[in-house]
Amino acid sequence: MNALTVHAPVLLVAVPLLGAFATPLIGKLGRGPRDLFVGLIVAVTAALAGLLAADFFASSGAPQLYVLGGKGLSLPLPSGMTVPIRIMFEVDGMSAFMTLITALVTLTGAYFSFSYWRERSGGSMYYSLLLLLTDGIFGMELTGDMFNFFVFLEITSIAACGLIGFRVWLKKSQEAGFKVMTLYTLSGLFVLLAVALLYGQHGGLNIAFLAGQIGTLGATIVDKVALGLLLTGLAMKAGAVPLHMWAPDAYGEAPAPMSAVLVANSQASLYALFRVLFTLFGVGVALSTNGWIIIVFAMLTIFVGVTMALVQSDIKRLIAFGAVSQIGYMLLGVGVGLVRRASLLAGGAALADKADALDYGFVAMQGGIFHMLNDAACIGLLFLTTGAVIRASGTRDLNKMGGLAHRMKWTTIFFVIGAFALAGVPPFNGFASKLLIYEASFKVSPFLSVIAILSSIMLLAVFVKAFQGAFLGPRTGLSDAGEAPLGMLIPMAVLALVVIAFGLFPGFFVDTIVTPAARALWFGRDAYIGAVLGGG
Amino acid sequence: MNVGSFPFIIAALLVVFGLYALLFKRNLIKMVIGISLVETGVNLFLVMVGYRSGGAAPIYTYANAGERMVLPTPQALTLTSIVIGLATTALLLSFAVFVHRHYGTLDVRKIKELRG
Amino acid sequence: MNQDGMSIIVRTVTRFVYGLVLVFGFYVIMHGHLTPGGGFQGGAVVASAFALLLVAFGAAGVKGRLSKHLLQSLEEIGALAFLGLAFAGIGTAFFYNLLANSGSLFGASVALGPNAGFLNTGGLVPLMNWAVGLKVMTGIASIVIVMLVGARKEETE
Amino acid sequence: MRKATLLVAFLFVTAFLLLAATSMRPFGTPNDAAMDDYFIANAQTEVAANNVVTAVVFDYRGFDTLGEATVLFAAVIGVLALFRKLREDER
Repeated sequence: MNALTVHAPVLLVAVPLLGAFATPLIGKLGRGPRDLFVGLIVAVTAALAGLLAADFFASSGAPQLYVLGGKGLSLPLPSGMTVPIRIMFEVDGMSAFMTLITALVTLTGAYFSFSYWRERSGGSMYYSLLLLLTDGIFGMELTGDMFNFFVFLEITSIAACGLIGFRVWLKKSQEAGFKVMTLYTLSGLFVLLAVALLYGQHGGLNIAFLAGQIGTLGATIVDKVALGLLLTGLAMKAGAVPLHMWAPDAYGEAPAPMSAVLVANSQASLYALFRVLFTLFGVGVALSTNGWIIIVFAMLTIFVGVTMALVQSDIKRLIAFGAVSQIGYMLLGVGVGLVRRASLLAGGAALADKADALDYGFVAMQGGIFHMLNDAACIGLLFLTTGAVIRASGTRDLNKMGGLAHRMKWTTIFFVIGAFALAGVPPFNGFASKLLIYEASFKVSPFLSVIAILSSIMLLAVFVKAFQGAFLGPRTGLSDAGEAPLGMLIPMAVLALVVIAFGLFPGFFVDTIVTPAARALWFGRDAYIGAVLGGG
Repeated sequence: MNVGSFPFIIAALLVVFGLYALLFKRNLIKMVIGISLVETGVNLFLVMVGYRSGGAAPIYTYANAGERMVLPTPQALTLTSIVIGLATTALLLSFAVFVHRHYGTLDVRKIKELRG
Repeated sequence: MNQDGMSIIVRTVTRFVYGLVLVFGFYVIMHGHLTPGGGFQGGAVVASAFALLLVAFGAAGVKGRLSKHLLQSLEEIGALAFLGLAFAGIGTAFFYNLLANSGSLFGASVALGPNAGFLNTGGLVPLMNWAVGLKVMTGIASIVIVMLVGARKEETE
Repeated sequence: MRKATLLVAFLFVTAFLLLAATSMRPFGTPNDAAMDDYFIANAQTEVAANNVVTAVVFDYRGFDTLGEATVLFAAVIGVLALFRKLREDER
């Protein structure tokens, strides 16, 4: 282990922060140096995320600590104490996996923006907010401290709303900005209140410490209220129906590349939700009730997302509702896993390492977690192609578009790949993860997987309609623009390659990166606590 | 003096009043005020959680020897969350200015292009 | 209320109070590690002096004195300084306080228990207070200026 | 209909919060103050600062403060971005 891998978790937060603070200053030199600087920062960040993940997945999989400001990086407790006193980062399989998703989406989003935002005003502030948003997402995924998590949550909220309202000349973007900011703030305050309750009850803020306390002492009423507040707040931030009212507006009104990053932001909230359900409250509360709550959220999200997508005529809003529905599949996979894990634990069965790895609950978890990565890739691809399409045709209304396939061959191909992948058509990656979810949820209740499959088919119909409206048909006067510039095509191509690669070799990716992430949630609670409090 | 959990109830009520304003008021500015109230309630709750009966501020400059001190962490957390509240309010009010510029009103019933 | 600020009474009082508020703000920042206060609180006090100036003299009245671009640059410099101070201890860990008890600048040790308080203590803490103070005062001041000017434009249009 | 839903949600949250507030420990008697007692005992030797709150803000929990400064920075950039000067074709 060299110095870079040791410091990688904190550098992953500090480097985008440096970029965000310096971008407005460098922007005074002109567009060229600024784009170069931002490109460099984003590339370095992605490289760090890759390094962290590669190092982690190659190692034994024990959680890795980074104590901020401490004399020893992996000495969480001062001598003679049982409470960690400093903020620390704790990287386990799930965190490392999430950083990969964020790095992929930010990298393509930022490089796409270099072409997309070339002719617009306020570029320095745009990239500064983009780097702040990235920074907040990384922080949410890596931190091991509840209050620190809240701070990063607020960073993402404010940076995201700055980006949603960035195109001030659009009436709807301002309405969306206000609405999203209100709901983000409310969800942040719910989380903060939960943190305050937990602190008041246990006198600590570290996730591992609180999990240990709840595990040994059992959850009191105050802890359960805190759990309820955390569930509500994080489900709201992730955009799960019935707390989804902000999500289509946010994805629909943000600049196209930023919609992709906002999806990564929602996924970071989902990650936190899973962390709360599996690690913080992994023992001591009614686990299967939690699981069923998540499944109800999931079914509502899938169903409402797809039905609302059916009636949209605005292409961006249509894809936004598609993005909402996909959050439901991730929740379904993990919810099924939670229910199964609860029944295993209630039956007194120890979650033995090897024997349970093929249990259907574990498979559901693999599906849900793999779908996060797949969704980030194909929803990102769809938002980027939509950005290119709207730029070329000058409208977002599907009824006014048409015939774009004649002029924009590559964009058309990328759109088709993204749409088929999202709807779960076999050769692409969405199918690989959805299949795992269907199989596993069938064992809990056939009803769940029937609804999930039907919704996927409906989603395919939605995309066929969108494809026909935008790309086929006669050439309209609006579509006189040519193919998207190369600066936009390359990020799309990268995402399309990722989509195809995951679709062709799902087994390889599930084994190398998804399984360690699922194991970290399924088995990893004791290791997570043990890494901080010792023992294990 | 033992006051039971009465102070915590006051903080919770402040949060509830803020939520009421946020959910049932029609004016954007009043909604922002509601959010500020919720924030204040949560901050108040945080500070209260750290109080130790008879404790003084945790500062050693000219303190009395052997004095009992209140818990410092909640004060640090409250400081952080106050600044976050300030940042949020500034951004929300800016959005309200622009919504007013585009729609000519602050009434939420008339600002509804994003339905469905 | 006219466009250029408020009445002569308010302006005169502002001229008198302005300097005092600034001095108090800088005092709060400087003694952050000894007395109640610190970078955020002191920065907010200084920014309130700027806000007072803006309200009393109007946006036009302070145009030459407070430049939006200067404030913005100073804010970014403050933020970068804070990040740099956090990076200073990366040889041990991010945010490691390497000046505390080192004997050099701000490196004096303090006597245990209640004492009178000495400025030359705290290691990186006073430096961080200054960085944050600079950041907060310029940040809040630029928010106030931008929102005041933007909202004024709205009223006149 | 919408109003009724909101009212139900509101009453639910109210009951929830009051339940939490009433079942908290009595005011002024922290359950477990080991972390805070450590700060009070060691701030002077470890950070050499008389003000324990500042020691917590800038040293023990310094990273939170960096995040908080970042939040403020994000808000400033966001507000400046909203009120920025637009290009002719953007109005």
